Amino acid sequence: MDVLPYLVAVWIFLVGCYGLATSRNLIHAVGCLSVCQSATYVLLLAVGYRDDATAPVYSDIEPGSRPVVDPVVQALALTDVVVGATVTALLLALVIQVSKRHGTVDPDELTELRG
Amino acid sequence: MTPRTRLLLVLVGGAGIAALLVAACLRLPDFGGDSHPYGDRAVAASLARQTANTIASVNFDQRAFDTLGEMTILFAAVVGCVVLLRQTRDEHRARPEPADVARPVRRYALIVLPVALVTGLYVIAHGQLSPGGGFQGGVVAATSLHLLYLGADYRALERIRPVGMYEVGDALSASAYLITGLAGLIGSAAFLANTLLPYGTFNTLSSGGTVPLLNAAVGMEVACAVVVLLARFLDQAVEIEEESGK
Amino acid sequence: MNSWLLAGTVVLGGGVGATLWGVATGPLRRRVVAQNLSTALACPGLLLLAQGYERPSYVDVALVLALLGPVGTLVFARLLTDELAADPPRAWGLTWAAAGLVAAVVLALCVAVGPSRELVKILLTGAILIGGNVVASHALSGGFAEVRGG
Amino acid sequence: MADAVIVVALVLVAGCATVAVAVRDPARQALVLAVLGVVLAVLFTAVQAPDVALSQLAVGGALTPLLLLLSVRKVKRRKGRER
Repeated sequence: MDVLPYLVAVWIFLVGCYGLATSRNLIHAVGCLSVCQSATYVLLLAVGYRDDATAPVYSDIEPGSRPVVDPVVQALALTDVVVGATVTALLLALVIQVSKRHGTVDPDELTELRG
Repeated sequence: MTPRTRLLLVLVGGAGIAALLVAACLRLPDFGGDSHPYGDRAVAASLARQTANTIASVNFDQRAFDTLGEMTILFAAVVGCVVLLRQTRDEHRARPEPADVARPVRRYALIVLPVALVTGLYVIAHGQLSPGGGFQGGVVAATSLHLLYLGADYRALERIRPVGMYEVGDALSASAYLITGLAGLIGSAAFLANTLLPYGTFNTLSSGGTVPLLNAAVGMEVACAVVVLLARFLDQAVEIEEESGK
Repeated sequence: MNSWLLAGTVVLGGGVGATLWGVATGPLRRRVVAQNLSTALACPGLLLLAQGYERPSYVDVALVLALLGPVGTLVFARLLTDELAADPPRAWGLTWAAAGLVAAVVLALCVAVGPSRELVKILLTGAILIGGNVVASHALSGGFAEVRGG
Repeated sequence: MADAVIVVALVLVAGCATVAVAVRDPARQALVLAVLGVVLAVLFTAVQAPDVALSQLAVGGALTPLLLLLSVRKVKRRKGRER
């Protein structure tokens, strides 16, 4: 249990990378990249966790009444989730452009076109 | 390079990275450990400034400059999408055919749209108190507008969504964040310093100094950005067609 | 570990685990139904966790899931219309079973919470979720049959 | 013992991520990614990060699938016309 969450984050990252490298469709590759991104969120939040603690949000509990987890990593992950989605959109826009210019979204066929 | 050698290369490289990452994981502090020096200080600082949601305080007060960077990435990504997905000279717009959606789905969309919009605004407005904030609420509010496309048809969505207005709104809210930051220079000598407004009463809507203002600016920016993004993608997928031939 | 957390773990592990299996294999009609059920099961799980951690503010997460989960299913129903029309899913039994589970969880939580602002939120979440899932299920099984190209 | 929720959520996330990569058709992958978003949100709630869970739900529940499917439709429409 001491390192399980970190190992899960490593697994997600590696699986996403494998998918990126072997993908035959650029849209699928963008999906794999978003899997890779989620590994970073798991790792960040795992680093900030504290046993038997609760969220540092004091709208419904008294300050100091319970131990709380680390808010800094949560703030990092939270902005990144939304910004990551817009970056995914940018990549998908690039894929649409590639499909318009070259008529294919298979990375292997694209390499042949250039040569 | 043949696919076979490439796969071999990926597997060898992946195994190397995996070994390094696992070795690093074993040396990390144990999961659930009790030592969080940054977290403890962030919580203390947030409570000193009467912000109930510590995460909002980290985002919009202690690390507000970092959030400005995130917002710039967001803005740049949207500008990039708008440029990439514009209508080129050899493309024309085809009128999408009106859709005939089953009545329960249409009714559901029309009932849930205002509820989701209000929930999105609630999540933004209570960002400094309960879980939520500009980033989350903005996406919820923007997504809710697209129920009109899902439940009715694309033309209904286009009527309530002048994209130009949302592009202006995006830029305005980004500048509002900057101006609030510059206003911090009046009270003290630091950009984005939270010293301008009184900190208010703990756990009320007007607590936290400039946190609610920056939160609202980010909420508006995210909402406008998502609407503009989806508008470009919908244009490409539904309306824009290339001239015959290519 | 209290009984609310235990119940939440069972719902999440069993229910969402089963939908994960459903979304991974089989024809498209099975996958979309599994995606719809994943929200219908994760949402009561989140409500149970909120009660187990004694944090009323966590209910907001379940509320947003209840609103946006069915919207996500509508996206698939709308944009995969052609494929679904050829082989429409029929899963009313599962849909109503999930709705029954949601109703049971919401009822149990209402009894435990008592009259408060949280109670209103939980009831709203349950109502939106059940309504949303039934409508999404309807949309999957031919609600967009007349849509062409739009 | 309170860790049971976290372990279950971690296993679900790992399984879902593996499936998301293994499913090769983009439209079906979008379905798995929608489920992955929900499962991640559950994990984030279990590690006491409701803010991040909200963020993940808002993005993963409807926005990412919509973007992916719209791209799939655009690319398919081009291919359909070329034939």
